[in-house]
Amino acid sequence: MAVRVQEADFDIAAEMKLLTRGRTDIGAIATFTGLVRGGAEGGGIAEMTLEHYPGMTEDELARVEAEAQRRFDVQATLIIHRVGALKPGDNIVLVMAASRHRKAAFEAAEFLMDYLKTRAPFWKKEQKADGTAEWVDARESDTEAERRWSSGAR
Amino acid sequence: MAVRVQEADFDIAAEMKLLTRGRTDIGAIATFTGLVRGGAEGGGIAEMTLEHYPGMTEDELARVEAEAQRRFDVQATLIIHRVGALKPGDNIVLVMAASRHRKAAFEAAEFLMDYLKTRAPFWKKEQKADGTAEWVDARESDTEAERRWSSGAR
Amino acid sequence: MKICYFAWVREKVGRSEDVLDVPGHVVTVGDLMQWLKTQGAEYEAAFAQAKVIRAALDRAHVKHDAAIGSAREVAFFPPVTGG
Amino acid sequence: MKICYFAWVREKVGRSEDVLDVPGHVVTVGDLMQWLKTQGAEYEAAFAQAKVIRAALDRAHVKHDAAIGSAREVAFFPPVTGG
Repeated sequence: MAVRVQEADFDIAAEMKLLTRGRTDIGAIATFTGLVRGGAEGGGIAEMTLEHYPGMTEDELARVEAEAQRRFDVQATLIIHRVGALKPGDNIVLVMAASRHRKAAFEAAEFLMDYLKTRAPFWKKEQKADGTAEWVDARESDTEAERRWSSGAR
Repeated sequence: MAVRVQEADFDIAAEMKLLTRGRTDIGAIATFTGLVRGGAEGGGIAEMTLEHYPGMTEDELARVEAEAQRRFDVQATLIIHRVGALKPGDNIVLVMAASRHRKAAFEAAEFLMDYLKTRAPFWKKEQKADGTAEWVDARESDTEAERRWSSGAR
Repeated sequence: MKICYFAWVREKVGRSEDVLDVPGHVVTVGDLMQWLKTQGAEYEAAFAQAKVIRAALDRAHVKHDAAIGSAREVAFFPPVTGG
Repeated sequence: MKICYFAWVREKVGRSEDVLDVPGHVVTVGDLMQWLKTQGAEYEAAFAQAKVIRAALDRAHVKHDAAIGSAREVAFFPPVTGG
């Protein structure tokens, strides 16, 4: 159970070791890593800046994590989200869910991402190779992805 | 697109770097790591031995991976499975799926695990703390998990 | 009352926060956006599409009809795009 | 014909592979298991619950009614438990 917002990069192997250290009750760890994509040729992305709402971000991520712990049979979870200036190929976010079995681990990791995407106060701005800059629009598919967790569809 | 069967441990961070090196078209990586669980008190597990069918294992994993590539919009996948003697807490398997978007990455990783669990010729034998040893029974839930990919339920 | 702005709301307003005395007829978060629109061209531009703007009271998401009550910090921002 | 055994099938047979001359009436994988059961107590024990045993021909999964044909390698093993 940990939530971090940081400019620095993260090491997924080190985080996983921390999460499992000294315990042998974990049989399954599902993770998700989000990375900056370079975008299409020409309109390619030179840099991405991640802004957030300090204080609310940590509160919201902790709420999301607590909700995952309540819903799924998970022993440990982790959310790390970077802020600041990032380049194509850089890590943005890491989510990790550890459980006895793989189904709960996968479901919890997906849930964490779906909720984070619609609730955690982060905003991406893309600086294009041609010098223009644009705030990334929210995707309707993210709202739909979140909604399935309340519709009883799964 | 890579499949490895090995006695040595793996480093998930190093594998992820290899998978993404030099490319900026990957936005999402879902992974699954399976670990040896210690089991309940008393009946605890001292060691686990993983046997496999050399030759067929690699063929079957390659088939599973090719099927995932055909079904999902993934740019890269990886399966590493360990064999030999393992202790509680040790890594057994690593599955990785990289895509532009998170939905395909998660689905491909789950698919790889579900198929691997029912098709790849590995067998686990548990050495208990009390000196007895037992072959692990196949779980019906694994067969069900595989079946959902052909039933059109998703 | 402290009012915070993020992303393009912040850029349009031209600053990241205000401390303002808000008139008594401003009861809900939606009322506050309507009142801000009358406070200058930059606010008018920022809140022109008030419907798409999200709000938080004391760092928790709320809808536009939420009463501000005794909240100490109101925030306005576009739909979030992290992850 | 090369016949391979894995996991508890291997342990019960007492070796990991055989090279055997199989009589002509053995056509399918199921036939082969029935014939093996007549080849000694260790085979009888290994194939007592033939229904739960899985098979592969030349390293690909097959059902018990699959014809062995010109396969060079037949394998018998319990349901897999990797992952």
